[in-house]
Amino acid sequence: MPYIPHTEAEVSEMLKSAGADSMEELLTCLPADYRVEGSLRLPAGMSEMALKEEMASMASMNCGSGERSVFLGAGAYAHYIPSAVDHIVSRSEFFTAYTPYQPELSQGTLQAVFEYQSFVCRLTGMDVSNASLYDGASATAEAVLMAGRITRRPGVLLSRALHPEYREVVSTYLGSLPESTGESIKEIPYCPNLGSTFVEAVKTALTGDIACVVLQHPNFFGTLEELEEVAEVAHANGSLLVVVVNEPVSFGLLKSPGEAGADIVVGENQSFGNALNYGGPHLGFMSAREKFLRQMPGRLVGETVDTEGRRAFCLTFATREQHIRRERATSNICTNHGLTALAASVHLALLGEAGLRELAHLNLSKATYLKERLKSIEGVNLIFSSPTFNEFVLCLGTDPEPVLKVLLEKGIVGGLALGRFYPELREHLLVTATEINSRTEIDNFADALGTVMASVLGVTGT
Amino acid sequence: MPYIPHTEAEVSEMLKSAGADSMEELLTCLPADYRVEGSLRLPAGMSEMALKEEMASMASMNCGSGERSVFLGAGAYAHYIPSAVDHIVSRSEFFTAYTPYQPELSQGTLQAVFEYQSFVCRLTGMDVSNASLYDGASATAEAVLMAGRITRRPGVLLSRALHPEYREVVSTYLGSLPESTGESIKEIPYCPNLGSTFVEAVKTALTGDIACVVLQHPNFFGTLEELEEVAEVAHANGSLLVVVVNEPVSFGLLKSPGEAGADIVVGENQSFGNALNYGGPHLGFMSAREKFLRQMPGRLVGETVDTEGRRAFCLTFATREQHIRRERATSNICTNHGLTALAASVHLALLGEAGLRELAHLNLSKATYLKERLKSIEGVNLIFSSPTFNEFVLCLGTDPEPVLKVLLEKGIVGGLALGRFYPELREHLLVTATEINSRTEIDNFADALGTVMASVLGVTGT
Amino acid sequence: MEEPVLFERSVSGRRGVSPAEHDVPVTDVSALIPERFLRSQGEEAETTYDPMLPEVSELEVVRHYTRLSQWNFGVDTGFYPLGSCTMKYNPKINEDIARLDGFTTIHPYLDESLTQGALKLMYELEGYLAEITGMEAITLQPSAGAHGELCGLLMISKCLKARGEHRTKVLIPDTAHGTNPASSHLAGFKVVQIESGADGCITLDSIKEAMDTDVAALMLTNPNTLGLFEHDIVEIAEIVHERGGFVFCDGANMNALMGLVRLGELGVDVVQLNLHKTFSTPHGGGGPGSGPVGVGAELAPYLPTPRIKKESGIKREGESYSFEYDRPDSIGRLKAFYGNFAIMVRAYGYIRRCGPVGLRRVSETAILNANYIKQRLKSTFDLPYDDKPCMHEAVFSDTGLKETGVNTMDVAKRLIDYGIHPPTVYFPMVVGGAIMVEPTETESKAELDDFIAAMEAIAEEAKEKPELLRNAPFTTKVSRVDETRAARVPKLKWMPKDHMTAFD
Amino acid sequence: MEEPVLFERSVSGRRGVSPAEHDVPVTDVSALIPERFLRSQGEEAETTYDPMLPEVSELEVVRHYTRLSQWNFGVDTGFYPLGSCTMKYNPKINEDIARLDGFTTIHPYLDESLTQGALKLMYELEGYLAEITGMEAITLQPSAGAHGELCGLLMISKCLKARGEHRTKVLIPDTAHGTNPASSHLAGFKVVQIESGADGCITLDSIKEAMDTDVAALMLTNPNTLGLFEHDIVEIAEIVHERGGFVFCDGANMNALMGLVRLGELGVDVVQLNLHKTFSTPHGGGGPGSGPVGVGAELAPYLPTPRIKKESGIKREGESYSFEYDRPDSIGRLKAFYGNFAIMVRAYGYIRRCGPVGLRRVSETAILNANYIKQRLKSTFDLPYDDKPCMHEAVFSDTGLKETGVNTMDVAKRLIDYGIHPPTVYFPMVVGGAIMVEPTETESKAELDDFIAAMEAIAEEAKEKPELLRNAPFTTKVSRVDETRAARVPKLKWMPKDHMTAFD
Ligand SMILES: Cc1ncc(COP(=O)(O)O)c(C=O)c1O
Ligand SMILES: Cc1ncc(COP(=O)(O)O)c(C=O)c1O
Repeated sequence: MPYIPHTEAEVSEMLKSAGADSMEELLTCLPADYRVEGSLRLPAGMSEMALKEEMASMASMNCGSGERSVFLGAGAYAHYIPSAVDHIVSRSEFFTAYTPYQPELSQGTLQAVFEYQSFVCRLTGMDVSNASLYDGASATAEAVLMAGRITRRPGVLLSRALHPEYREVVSTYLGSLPESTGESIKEIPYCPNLGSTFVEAVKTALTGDIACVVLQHPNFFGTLEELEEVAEVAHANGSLLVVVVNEPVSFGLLKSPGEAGADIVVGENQSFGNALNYGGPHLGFMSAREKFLRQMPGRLVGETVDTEGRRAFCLTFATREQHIRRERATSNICTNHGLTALAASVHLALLGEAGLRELAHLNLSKATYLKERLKSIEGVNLIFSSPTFNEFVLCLGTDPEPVLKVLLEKGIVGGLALGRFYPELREHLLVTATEINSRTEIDNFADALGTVMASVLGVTGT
Repeated sequence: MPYIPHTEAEVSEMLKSAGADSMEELLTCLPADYRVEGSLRLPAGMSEMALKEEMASMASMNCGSGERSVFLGAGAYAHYIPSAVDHIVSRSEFFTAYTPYQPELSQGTLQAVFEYQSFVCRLTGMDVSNASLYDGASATAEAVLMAGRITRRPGVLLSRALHPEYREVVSTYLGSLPESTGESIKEIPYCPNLGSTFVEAVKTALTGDIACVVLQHPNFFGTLEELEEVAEVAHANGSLLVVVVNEPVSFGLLKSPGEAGADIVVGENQSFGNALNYGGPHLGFMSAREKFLRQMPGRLVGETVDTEGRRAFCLTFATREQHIRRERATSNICTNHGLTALAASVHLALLGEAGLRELAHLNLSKATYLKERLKSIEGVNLIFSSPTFNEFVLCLGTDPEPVLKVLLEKGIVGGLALGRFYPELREHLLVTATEINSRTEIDNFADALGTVMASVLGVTGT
Repeated sequence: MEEPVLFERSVSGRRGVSPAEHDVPVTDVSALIPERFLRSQGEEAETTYDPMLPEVSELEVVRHYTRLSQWNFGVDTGFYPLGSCTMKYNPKINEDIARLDGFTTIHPYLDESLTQGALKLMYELEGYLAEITGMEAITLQPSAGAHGELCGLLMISKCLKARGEHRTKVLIPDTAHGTNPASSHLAGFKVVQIESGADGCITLDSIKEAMDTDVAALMLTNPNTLGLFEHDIVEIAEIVHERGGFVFCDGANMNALMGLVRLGELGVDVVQLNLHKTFSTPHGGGGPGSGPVGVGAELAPYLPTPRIKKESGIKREGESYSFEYDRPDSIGRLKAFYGNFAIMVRAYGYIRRCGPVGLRRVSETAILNANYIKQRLKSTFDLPYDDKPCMHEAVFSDTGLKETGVNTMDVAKRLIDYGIHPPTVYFPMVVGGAIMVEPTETESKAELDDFIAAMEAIAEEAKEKPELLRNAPFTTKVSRVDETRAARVPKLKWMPKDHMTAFD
Repeated sequence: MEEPVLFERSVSGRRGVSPAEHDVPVTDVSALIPERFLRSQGEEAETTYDPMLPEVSELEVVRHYTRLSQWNFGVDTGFYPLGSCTMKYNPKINEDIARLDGFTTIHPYLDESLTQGALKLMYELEGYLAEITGMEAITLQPSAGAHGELCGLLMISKCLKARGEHRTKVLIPDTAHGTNPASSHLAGFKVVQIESGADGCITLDSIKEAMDTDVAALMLTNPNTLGLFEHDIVEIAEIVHERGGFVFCDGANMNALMGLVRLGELGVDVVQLNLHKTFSTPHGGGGPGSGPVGVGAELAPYLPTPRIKKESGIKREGESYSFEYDRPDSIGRLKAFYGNFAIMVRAYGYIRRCGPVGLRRVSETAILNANYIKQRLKSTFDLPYDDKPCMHEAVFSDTGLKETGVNTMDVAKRLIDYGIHPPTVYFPMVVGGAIMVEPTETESKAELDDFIAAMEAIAEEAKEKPELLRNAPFTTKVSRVDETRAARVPKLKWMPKDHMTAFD
């Protein structure tokens, strides 16, 4: 039996020590009438070799990014992961319990988390960061709840340019709250010319019951937001600015949200060291201004000393957490995303300051080149004029689905059709380029789209 | 610059400490007239990401065994490697210098080698094993040299059923010896009916100047050898029996060479834990009777104690080795195959006694099923009648090359055409099956061969 | 070896790995992005963030984390009987299959035709978990156990709304894990604590008493955190159902039940599973996990979107799998995309490898190992609940050690010196100085015997050299750490010495 | 943590991993194979071999080797300035590329049409190495440096035979690595030792004197094992050539020369390279390595078979690669199949990643690091040869420590307590109590400074607390081991207690 060490002789001996004549005797507390009859209806067990073959064949039913040119982003980004990342993260000493309960045996994890917190603070321009949350969407929901606890106000303004699935998650989290804060989520439109959140609309919506304004930056359309302007009006209203970042490579170029006036910065650090993995596990992060520390959800590691005065690390401010505070905790989160945070740390450490800047610049260059190539195609238009980072929106003037299908036949995944999330953008594509998209791939994409569009226009033309 | 940590500022500072004004000043001992002008003519360096792509594309120009059904063995065997093997061998603590000079910092490597030596002794039925040699072929050459040192006789009898490339290596090693032992290599024919070495011919050739008889078991044709009979006649003549095993999975079923009377057992342990890797690195092993210890080449680890009496391990009997004994050493080997030996140990540890027996049985069953299926094909004949383990020889009655070509088009690598090594077997194939060949693969092979043979016979028939 | 915080190794201008080549024209950033958006560069930036990220070489990064790893204790290092955590062996093969390119590189928004393998895997995994738990339907979306709890509670809430009922309370036993009340609160419920009975289980009477029309659900853990099977669960469930409530089972302890009983058949309406415990995936220093939720028929319409659908396609040969988004009654989404897929791959592999016979053997052996320890140690350590065999874990207390002056914490710290990770301590709170031992099925008798011997030796030491225990551990990189100071003088990130504020 | 020999963990009947399923009929072994061939089964076998292999669980195997690994010191653990070993950082990416399925699963006897990628890689690697060394042709076949030495010497021998000459001696400097004389002997030559000159290099005069018509070759190492470049190499080679001999350069120290000088241009006729040193592949506790050999035009016909050939195919588009077996003058084969391919993949990746500029920088930095240490430590430790800058390594001696009573071994052992792997000691033998420090280019200044500080501290300790050095190390799993006893009471394999003979 895989993974079970006992021989039959040992089982008998142990049963005897356990005071039982048979295994069944140990199971008497299970209700006799409800015991599973026979075996579970599951496929029979298999050898490791058979399993590996089975899984390889299942994996081959998917198309990895190696096989096609993929221009998808929208909250999950394919970046090159340096080899050292997985080698380090695979060291089994890092495979521990979900909580480093015993700091003496967990200094490695604890110091790594402390460093991760430091990285996040540096990137976001914030004072404190927690050890991780599940993902960018739930981190956004936690930030909204946190803002509510801080301001004791029920209302939330969500930018419509915030990732649509993040908006969904926020409303799921708020949906059942007895104060029915759920009902006071208000969506702020984006400016159809700029592609960024409509600042005037924020101003109008900022009433006395608004806990926070939530902006994504770069937003779901890849567009940069006017964080400073929004921070100012929010603060003037006693509301907080929550900034969501789900393409953190942008931190290498962009002014940090902290410098721009954000109060809480949350988002997704998957871009650092973590593969797409069909959507998870990714890496939610949260950082905030110092004064909000005690309202922060999730775990925190702090530096301290041991009995002999040596530097040591441990969990701290645990009184915010569920295992101490139970229903009065700042969140129910317990297991977080420790290993993916470790991967992010290693990637960031390998990049260093200059590396991150270069990587961000490279992403900008790739996306800019792609943008230039695509926008010169007849029938293809950029609709938003604000600056973008590594993704942007195209209007094709036609339903993108058949276009995507033709591209797919040529091995190109040409972006995300936005109609799925924005009925008003049903002729639009969100297109992303990162360092993994080679110039050749980009050129092929542009050529292929040119051909498709020509035939579409031809058809429409006649 | 990859892998070089210094910044420019550090380089200047260090140059200053090193008493030089420029890098060039440190290079003055190089002959000025012979300095490389400009750069080496090599492709420009590349990022890790670009390298990975480049290598993946190169690897994809090969056909891995996942993509075809491969029925090749002949000294290199595709076995399933349990996942834990590579996880353990990848632990970078095992990536050390070529010699564990400092036992205090190398107890892990040293104990692992000690255990490996123990495994080899158990499998081969011998008293002592060294830490590893390069591969089965060079191990065979070392065994022949060792037998010469022990017996002080110049002659060697090599079975013609010994792997042809092993025979080549033995003669390369012996070729330049001043005593011209090279000229006294004598080849013993195999019995064309049995497929095993012709024992009568051994008897005849056993003259007073013969140091050793070398048999492979199972031999190159997959056939079992009459070790006991040969041991008896060899010993009666004061010669040693060297047994070569290059499919060590057979140890799970077969009587150990030691029990059968061998004096030195060498060969290849690649089957345990090591991939085919296009032929290397594999894993040469050598074990022998206790009394030959001091003539053994290669490194040995022994158990001892530290200053406080605790169990410890260290290199021992180093006075046989080149770094102490220089030209009087038992061999020139220094760097051996430590990591591949570690992989073999881990695989053997995972298998355990019963696992190895089962694996051997499974290989026998697979090859037997294949044999049954193939031999029932019209025109295909087994020519050797002695028992085989996991490979065997087929006679097709025609040049196998075109047959193999047709099979290849169907994704089947149908074995090794023996004409390459044995002109007398130019219509013959060596066919191997291990646990990685599924019944379906075997059936497909048999069906395909049946079809090809039918058309061959059809053509020949008309 | 001391290993500084990585920033302290930084040398300005040093490079670790460089990003890929710039094979497209190098853009002029300031021409594309107005300055107000840009991170300041050069000197100014350096003084503010000195540096933003540490600048170290690849070798230094590798050494840094290699050393950090050496200060950690994982399951591969030694026995890890951390109660309620199911620290079993994480098969290496699972790491390999989870790293197959066809799984790691797929983008969640790829056309479904390009991800049939992933969808099939998820669909089948749902089926397996449904079979194991006896539930009607499973969602794989939640990211961890607590996330699953929230998911289940939101479904109950939504279902009650649909029924037109306004129930505000959730009953939770005093032995429950902290996430249970925290999740209940997050889902908008008030928590009512239920006291365990004398034998460590919930009593029928306490439920009868507490169960009124305000109660939305009873949330229990089975086996509970004392390692005991809630023997009255069937009757309890009947009462809760009769009075219009739901039974939520925290399934974190499923390692004891696979192939033995199905929760759904015992009357459970919702259960969350911790794939990262029972189904054996590593969760380093805090995850990632995966917390699927199983529900009975009444709650199924409320499952989060999307769902996975299987169709016997007409165009495509055989089956085809797709996401179903149109679920009008759903509570919505709990995370972006579709769940922690890489964890599901491991759990799927584990289930396929073990098969039904293996899974049952897993649970039986987990129970055997716990009972073995329980019986062998109960003459040395106090065992507050001992009426029946335990399930996957046994909870001891430190009351027997009172007169020696040492407590559970001291015993735990001393165990470290014996090369063993301490059990969970001081939880559940109903046991004074609890020592909660969950050996799991992957530990050999020899390993258990070593643990028992260590515990016995420590009990001796407690009498003879109590200061040894109070000062333990002695074999670790640091001795006991000053947790009070960490909270009093918070240093939550690294700062260069001259930038330190009182806060840093 | 103590970790017994694996046999001592064995429990009869336990299973680690099981082999694959028997999907074909289970054969009756005894019907297929007569009993005389079969290993005895059951009881009898158990008493002889009790058991043949240890029977442990997968988790136990993993823990066992994880613990063993913790008693080892690798480059990822810390500074490893083991002279003559070039213990540089092994890039992780090389491990990944060497594990690509398309490389690991290919059988050496596959039709060449199925291995074009592998053949191309080998062909190109030969070209790169030829360019780096300035040699005419390269073989990748030898398995390690010593194997390469043998290969080169056999070629010389064969070439001489072809010339009709009978030369029996090889000249080898006293600083040479032990493999040089051992390989010469194996190739049938007698060894004549050449003494180094006062500056640590071979003198022209000594060669003039020794070089007679009996000498087949001069075998030198350049840079030599004192870390010095043989400055007279060009003139020396001229003399050797004039008198009909060959110049063999042991290229194990190529890390100092890449992109700076080409050995071929200096007059070297044969050189072996250690891919596992210069080209950065891990070689745990003894390999595997790879020892390509480069030769000039005269020796090229004697290269081992097979060779790799590139053709601009007619049928196939572009180039095609194949093996060439028909080489009538070849010395033959040195190993089965084609060399240690997986090591070549790593070396190839390393060369491609670094490129020409990078490789030159590698050598420059290796030299800089060695000179930095040399200059900074020479006031503390005796430096016997100090006329010129050193190359990749610097050799100190312990003569300055004489009066303290401690020796090189004590210094080495004490370094361990500072978290540093000791340098190579007592080699080369021309230096009394040699301490041979090769830092390599991948070490940062900070790491070098730590080493220097440790060496200085130890020199202080030698004066003040010599017993500290004599009893060091204190931080390792074991203290100094009794090597004498290991040879006196040989235990070379594990045996059950009651089976032990005096020998075990
Ligand atoms: C009994 C019990 N319930 C719930 C949880 C919460 O699960 P998670 O940590 O995955 O959120 C845990 C453990 O963490 C647990 O032990
Ligand atoms: C100078 C020198 N020559 C030759 C060798 C032999 O190489 P290998 O150990 O690869 O056989 C070594 C090291 O081992 C060496 O340092």
